[in-house]
Amino acid sequence: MAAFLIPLAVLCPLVASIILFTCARHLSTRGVGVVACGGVGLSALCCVILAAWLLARPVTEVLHVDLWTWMRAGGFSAHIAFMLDRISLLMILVVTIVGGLIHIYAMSYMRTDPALARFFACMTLFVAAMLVLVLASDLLCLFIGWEGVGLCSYLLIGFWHDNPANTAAARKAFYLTRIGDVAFLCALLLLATATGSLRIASEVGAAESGQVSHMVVNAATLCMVVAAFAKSAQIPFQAWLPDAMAGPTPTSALIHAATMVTAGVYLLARLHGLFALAPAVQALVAVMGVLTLLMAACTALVQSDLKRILAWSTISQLGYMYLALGCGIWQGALFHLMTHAFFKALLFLAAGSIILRAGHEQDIFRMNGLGRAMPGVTAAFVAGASALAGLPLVGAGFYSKEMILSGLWPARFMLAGHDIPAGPVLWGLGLLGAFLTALYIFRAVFVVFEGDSRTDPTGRTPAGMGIPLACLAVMSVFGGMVEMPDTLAPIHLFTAFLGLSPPQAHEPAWLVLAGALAPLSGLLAAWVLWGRTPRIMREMPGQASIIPLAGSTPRATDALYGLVFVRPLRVLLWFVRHDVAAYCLGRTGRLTRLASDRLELARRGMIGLVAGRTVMLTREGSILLGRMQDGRVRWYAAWIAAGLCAALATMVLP
Amino acid sequence: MIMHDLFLPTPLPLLSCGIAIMLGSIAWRRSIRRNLSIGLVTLLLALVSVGSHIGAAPVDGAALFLQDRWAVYTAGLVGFSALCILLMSWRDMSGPRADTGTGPHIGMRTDPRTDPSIGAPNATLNATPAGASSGTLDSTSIGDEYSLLVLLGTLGAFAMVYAANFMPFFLGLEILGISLPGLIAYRQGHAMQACEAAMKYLILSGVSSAILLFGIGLAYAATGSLRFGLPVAGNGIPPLVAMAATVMILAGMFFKLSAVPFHMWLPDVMQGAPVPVAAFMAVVSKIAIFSSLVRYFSMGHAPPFLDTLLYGVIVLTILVGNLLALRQTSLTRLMACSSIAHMGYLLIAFYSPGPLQPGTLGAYLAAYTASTLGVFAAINAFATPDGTDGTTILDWKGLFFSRPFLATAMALMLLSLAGIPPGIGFFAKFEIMATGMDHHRGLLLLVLVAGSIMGLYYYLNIIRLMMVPPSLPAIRRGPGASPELTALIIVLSMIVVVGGLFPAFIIHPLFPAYQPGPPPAAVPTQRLTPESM
Amino acid sequence: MSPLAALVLLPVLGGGLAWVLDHPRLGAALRLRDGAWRMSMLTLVLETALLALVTFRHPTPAGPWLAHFYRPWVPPLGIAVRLDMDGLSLALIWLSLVLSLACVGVATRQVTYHAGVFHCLLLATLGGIIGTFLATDLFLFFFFWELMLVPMFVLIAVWGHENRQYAAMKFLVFTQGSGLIMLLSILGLVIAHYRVTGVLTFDYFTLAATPLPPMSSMVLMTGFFIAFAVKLPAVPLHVWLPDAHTQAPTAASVLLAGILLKTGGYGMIRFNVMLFPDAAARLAPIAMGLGIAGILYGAWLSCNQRDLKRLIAYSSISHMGFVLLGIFSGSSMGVQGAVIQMLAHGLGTGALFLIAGAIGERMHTRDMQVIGGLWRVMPRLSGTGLFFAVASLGMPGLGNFAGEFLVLLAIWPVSPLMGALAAIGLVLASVYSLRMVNSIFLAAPRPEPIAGADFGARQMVVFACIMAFLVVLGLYPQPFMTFSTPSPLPVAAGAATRSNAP
Amino acid sequence: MPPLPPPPVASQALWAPALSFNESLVLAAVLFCIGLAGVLARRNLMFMLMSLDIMLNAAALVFVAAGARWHDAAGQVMFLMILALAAVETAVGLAIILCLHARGRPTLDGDSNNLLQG
Amino acid sequence: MHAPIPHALGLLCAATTLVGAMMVITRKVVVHAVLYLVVTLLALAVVLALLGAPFAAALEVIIYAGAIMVLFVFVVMMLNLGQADSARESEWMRPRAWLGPALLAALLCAELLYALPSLLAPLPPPFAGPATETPLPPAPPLFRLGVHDVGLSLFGPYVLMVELVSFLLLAGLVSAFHIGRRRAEER
Repeated sequence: MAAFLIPLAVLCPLVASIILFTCARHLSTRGVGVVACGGVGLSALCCVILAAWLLARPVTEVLHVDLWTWMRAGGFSAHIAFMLDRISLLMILVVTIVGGLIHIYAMSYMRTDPALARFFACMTLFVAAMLVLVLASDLLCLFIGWEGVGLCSYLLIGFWHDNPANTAAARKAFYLTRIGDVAFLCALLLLATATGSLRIASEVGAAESGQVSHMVVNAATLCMVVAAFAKSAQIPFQAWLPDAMAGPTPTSALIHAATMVTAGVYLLARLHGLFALAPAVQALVAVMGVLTLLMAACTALVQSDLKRILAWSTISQLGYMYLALGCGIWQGALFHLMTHAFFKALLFLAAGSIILRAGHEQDIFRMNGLGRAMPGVTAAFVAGASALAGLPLVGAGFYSKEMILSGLWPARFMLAGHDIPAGPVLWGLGLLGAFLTALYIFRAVFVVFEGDSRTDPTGRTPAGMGIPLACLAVMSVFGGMVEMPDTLAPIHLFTAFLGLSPPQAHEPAWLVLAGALAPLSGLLAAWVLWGRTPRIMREMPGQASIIPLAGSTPRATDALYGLVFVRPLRVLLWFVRHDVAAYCLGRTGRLTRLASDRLELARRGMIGLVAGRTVMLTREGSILLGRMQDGRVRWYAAWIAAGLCAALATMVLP
Repeated sequence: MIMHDLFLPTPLPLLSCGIAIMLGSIAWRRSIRRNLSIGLVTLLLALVSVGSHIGAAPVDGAALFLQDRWAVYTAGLVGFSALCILLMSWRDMSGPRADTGTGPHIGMRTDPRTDPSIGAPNATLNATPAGASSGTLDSTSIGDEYSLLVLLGTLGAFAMVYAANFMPFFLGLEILGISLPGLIAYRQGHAMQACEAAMKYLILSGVSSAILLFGIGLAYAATGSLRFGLPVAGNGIPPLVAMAATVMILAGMFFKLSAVPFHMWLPDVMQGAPVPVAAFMAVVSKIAIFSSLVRYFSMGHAPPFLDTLLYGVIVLTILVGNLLALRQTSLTRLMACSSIAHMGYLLIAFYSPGPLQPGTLGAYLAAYTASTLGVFAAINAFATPDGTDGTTILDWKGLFFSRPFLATAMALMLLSLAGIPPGIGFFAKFEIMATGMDHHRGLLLLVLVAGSIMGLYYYLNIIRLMMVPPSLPAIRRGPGASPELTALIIVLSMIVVVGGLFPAFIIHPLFPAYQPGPPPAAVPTQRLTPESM
Repeated sequence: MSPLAALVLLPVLGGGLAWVLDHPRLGAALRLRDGAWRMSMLTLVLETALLALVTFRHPTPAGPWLAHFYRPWVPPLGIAVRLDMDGLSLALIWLSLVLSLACVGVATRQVTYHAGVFHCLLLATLGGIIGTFLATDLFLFFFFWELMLVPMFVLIAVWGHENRQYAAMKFLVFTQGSGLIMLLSILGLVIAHYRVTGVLTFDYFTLAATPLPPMSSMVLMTGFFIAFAVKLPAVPLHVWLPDAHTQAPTAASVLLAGILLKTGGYGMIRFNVMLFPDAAARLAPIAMGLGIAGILYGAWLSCNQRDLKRLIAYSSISHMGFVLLGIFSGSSMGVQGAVIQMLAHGLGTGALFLIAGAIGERMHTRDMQVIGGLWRVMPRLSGTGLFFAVASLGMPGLGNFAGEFLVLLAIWPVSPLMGALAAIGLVLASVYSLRMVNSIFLAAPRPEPIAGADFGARQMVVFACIMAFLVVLGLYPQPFMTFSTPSPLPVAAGAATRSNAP
Repeated sequence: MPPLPPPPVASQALWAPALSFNESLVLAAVLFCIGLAGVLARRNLMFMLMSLDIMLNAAALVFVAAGARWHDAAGQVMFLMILALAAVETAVGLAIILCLHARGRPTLDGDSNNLLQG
Repeated sequence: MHAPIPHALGLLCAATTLVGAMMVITRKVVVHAVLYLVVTLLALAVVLALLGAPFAAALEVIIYAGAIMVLFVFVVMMLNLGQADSARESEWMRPRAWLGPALLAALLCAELLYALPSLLAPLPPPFAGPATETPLPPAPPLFRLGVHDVGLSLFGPYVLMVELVSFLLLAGLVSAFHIGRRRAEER
């Protein structure tokens, strides 16, 4: 039964997508919504049943479903195969449930859009691709989902394609992630060449048993890290995600917050066994993660576009996850992934409601005082913000972040034989990140909801949007309580779910305290800066002055890309805008023609011609004679004679 | 008296009789149609009898004439070509033109604007005595020597083909060469051009004849014999004399073959000549001289001292011929240049003696003959009485839509010349390459490839032009060609296609090397020794 | 008559009939509209049925060769009409037929200008191509190789777009010229064989056994290689392709891109790698370098085009670079990948050309900046276009990816650097594909109203079939891989069949 | 072709020549070259024809000398043929010259006013 | 070896021939050239006679120097040439115009002389080919061939050639007739 449910879970949204693509004209707006939500909902149902089935089994139980052999050539074989273990179970639950809620939300949100069917087709296709990604037991099969989500994200970012900026953003996203895809492909090739298969289990097994050389493991993991970074918009690929906010808000919620960008995290968590064998790569992941975390948080602090703030916060939170992965705390990363999915989806959806009611206004400085007009949404947003900020006890983010931070403290890097106790440093930076997170998100909260009302929000938030908001708000508040630090309460449902033993509490209790205080101080600072005197801060020209580097980051990155990649490519494109080979051919053709002309001239008697022209110039009035000098019969006869001479010469000469 | 030791291939007396009868007929009463008919019948008889002879072949081989397989084959081609050419000119020579009033025209352009000599055609017509039929033809007065000259030229060609002695070879060559100025001058409407072409031909062929004669003289001086073949210096004569003789004879032959650098005359003369006469020059005289060339070197076994010369001439001929053809705007000129190039290809085969060679030469000559004749027949059919002359390439624009049959036939011929299936030219070129490959003539074959690519360009350029859709929506279907021309074109097309699809069928009866069975074992393996690899 | 000979002759005969049927008087007498088109469809359906018969005939022959045909042609030269079919030929013939059906079904009914001749030439080209895929006598192969070009030349020259004459000339001169070089090689091989054994023959199987010194086998193989590289095309020799593809009428573009290029790949597998394995191995680095250059350069130029058909044409060069890479990777996996890539590229690019043709027919331009966004007006056309663009950029799960991945996998052990470079081609592929998508499908629509309807049911069925093929090829290529592996060259078996054949 | 006659009786056949065989060949060669130079250098068609005649005469001289050298009458037969050829060529050439002269090329210039050129 | 006086005569005639030929190709006036050509031909006839071919010499005088030259003169008369023509001829005959032809002719002459047996007969041949292994006789004997010999040969084995020559003459006749008549008609 379960073996049947897994493909079904994938198939439901896929079929929905195909229906929506092909029968767009024959479906009403309502019909479209029903099909889309039905597809995802069915899939969610399957997942829930699967969860129930799997949770009843021992934790080590893994369900394998081999559908068919994809290709087999030489010593290599790949399969279309799925597997369900606890990690993928977690992922499919998050994807389908959060995805389902977002679909329900989007039904209301996108109600009036003429291309609704295409929108939902892409959304459901995305869910399908994401499910393939998380369920695949073969890396090549995973790659289908990996590229599929990229494609869907491209389609959705550029959904409103009348604006060239949107399509440009879409392409930017695709290109940057495509670079990562190529890295992923290289990793696949490396592994496939080394082992002849791309089964995740066998890969990890082979690597652990030492069949795969160290070199290959390092290279492959490095490639995968590049791929994951591109997918998750980590440094140096961070540029695409903020631009990707050009898509409809549900898209942002679903793809660029909750699920797709976490694919990289999932991949690394899934292959944690492999990564454990490449400590250098892990260290790199951690360092890049923490850098991204701080950079993105700083950048978020100076943004004025609500969705961009959320986008940068996503990058920042993903930085947390990579930091955790880099230090081997993959369960922490997954936990944060889950809570992040909840609260980031909530934040985006709430932001979508706000934007919708504010008349598609996205600048936070132009929508003050919305709190009174839309209390429900405000509440949801605040719930999400506190979860994101990790306010102790009331935010899901607190628990997951706490799990990561407490895991960081003892972390050590084994680099080139040296044991580097990097944990405390990373911990400190992570804590700084937590402070910044609270600062920027509550900045947004205060600016948007406090103060005098500037805009007049119209209408009401419909129930179709409210219900998902409510559900997600609940999950954001309580979703984190499945796992708590021992200091608070010995609840370890999440680790148990993953089948791991609960972490041993080595760390001192003040770590937890520090982790709780950092966001609170951030909240306080935000209140001091923006809550009290919103006007002053708003008028301050360029918040960039606070953190100059951070303020210029996005622009600097874009400029850097421009300088390093785009400009040279453009120049190169300009240079070879014509087919060089064709050009050469053209030259050759002209030369041939020229030769032909010359021969013709020779035939007419070039010597005679030249001589004639000279004569014509030196002697007056004899144009006629000049023309007569055009050697004819004699010239031909001369050729004959010359030919005879040459022929005799070939004989006479040896 | 000495008939018993005469050896004479039948076509020669047949043609002579035909000429005599024709002279008689002219003396009795002038009629172009009758003359043409006599000519056709004579040529048909000659064609049928190419393989037979009068008298017994002398055993010692010291005859004036000789009739081996090669001679019979090329004589057949010559006869066939002459027949076709006479047929081609039937309409122009004998058609009733009372309605057009332009007189006989062979590939003529009667555009009064461009031609000063057309000033008083009617006066000319009226001045001539009334002819046979309706009294308006001047064809009786102008055209009656035409068939006579064609027959004379053919006689010369036959004499060359069968010659086993320098004397008949030289006489045949000259008969052919002297008939041609007369034939060239048949181009009405372009009298100056025709005259000029005749003058050029006469002077240049005179020079080449002198060179040839001097060469023959040297050969005779070296050997004391006029036997047609490579001279071997006799007693007391340094071998250099024989070599010089060979070179000079070769130069004379190359002139007639229009191999570079002796090629200059051909484009001018062919452009100035009427279309059928141009065909005559391109086909009959070239086949005859090529046949003699092969005979002279006893199937192409050229002595080594000629290697440089032959290499140079072949390379130059192919390249220059094709390069010249690239720029031509006149179709006859283009055909002249392309025929130069084809001679170059043929020379490759000539230069590669061996088991493959006879088949190759036969195939290529047949392909060249059929395709070239086809092209010229199409040009002739294209020329209509109302003034369009097919000799400018641009005239052919859009022909596919106005006269599809003619255009298809023309395209077929051109494709065959370019060496593209299904024409016979494809197989012929293939054979040339096979032969050359057998001899490791790598350089020559590369030149051949280069030349073929250029050739492709200009042949296909014509096809391309024919396919340019006409600018006018109303498609004017031109008057159909006359029946004999249509039949001729159909026959030639059939030969081209059938020969291309079943080459063995065409060549098999002519060459023993082409008999079915496993030939490789039977083939002399002189070239299979390891050191030749 | 043997089915193989019928396979070759049927299109030619059908084309002739189509020509005849197009005659206005005859059409009127039979009360038949679109007589030529109907005849072509009928011919193709018959041909498909015949091919199905050959494919599923029972019992399956014992060897890898599915069918034979032998008839002497020019016995003194050892030339015979010899046709043999193995899985590779069969797969490519299937591809040809599917594409021809698609393009006759979708694109040629609109041809009104001398429709009979048009269909005749189209079918003649098809006949030549099928002959090329089947011939195992080298002379016959060359015969078909040359034969298929002329009708294509005429198709381009008469029914093409504005610069058709130039393009047609270039196409023919290039392909024909390289063909002559191949002819030299063929003759060289034949004569080398003759020198050794004293047997003059053009038979593929017999010649395969010719012992050759390394140098001469290298030279001979290079001759073959040049001809195939022009047709494929490999990079410095690709110059004819963009023009020809751009200027050709839709149906001819489809045939060109879909099948004609495949004759190059087929030839490389059949005549380069299998006839001269050692020399091919020695040439491999150069060939693979050319393949990489083709992938990158083609993609690169493709990124630069404004002309829709030109963009697709350059993308073909890029895709065929993978084929070249796979063929010379030296492993069966690479060859399998190349075959899959050929099939997928044939279907995908063929479909793209059909779409480009449909767009050109509706918009009367190929300039992507003029076309503007079409999705709003023609969602079905645009959706289809999107699908094939995505296929072209190598989306996993579609045919191209399967081929490219196999090729990359085959090339990786040889040289990871090359593999990585080729993989970079995928990034460029995404650039040009998405540029196309964002210029004409997902873009701001043109201000002025667009004439012309969206795809109708007939078109959609055709495209759905192609899509289904691509998906199947992408997700389940295994049967094709097993099936279309070129038959190995059992010298003894070849000799045996030869002795049996007459 | 007849077989060579039997070796003649020395007293009757051997005849002290006024010019040796080699000298006559040299004479012919020089004459030939002079004729050729005339064809190449002169533009008047009349002079071309005359130069052509000189060349033909040179060739004829070779035949006669060779015939004397090998005691073969065929040389003189060939001489006759060449004579006929020269007559015919001259006749046709003069006819063409008259034709050209009558039609707008009164200068008989081989070089100018060419209608036929590339 | 040579009898000195006939040899001197022969050399003289040869020199006359060459000088005459030179004069032919360098004259400005056509009639002068024709006359020089007659001189050349007469001298050549003497050479022929000295070579032991009296029949050929007679024909040379009768047909060539006689008939053909008359034809030339006749045409010259018809052409009605004048002072202007000779002026034009001298215009055309500048040294520059002679340079190329003279070079070519000299080159050809040199090559021919190199190839022909040397004037100094006893010198060894330049290449010792297989045919020249026997030592060369110092001066090859020449044979006198009279009318009788020629007649026997002409109407014996070469009678067919006489027929062919008749066709050659016929062809020339018809051609000349045709060309000439066209001129007459279209004038």
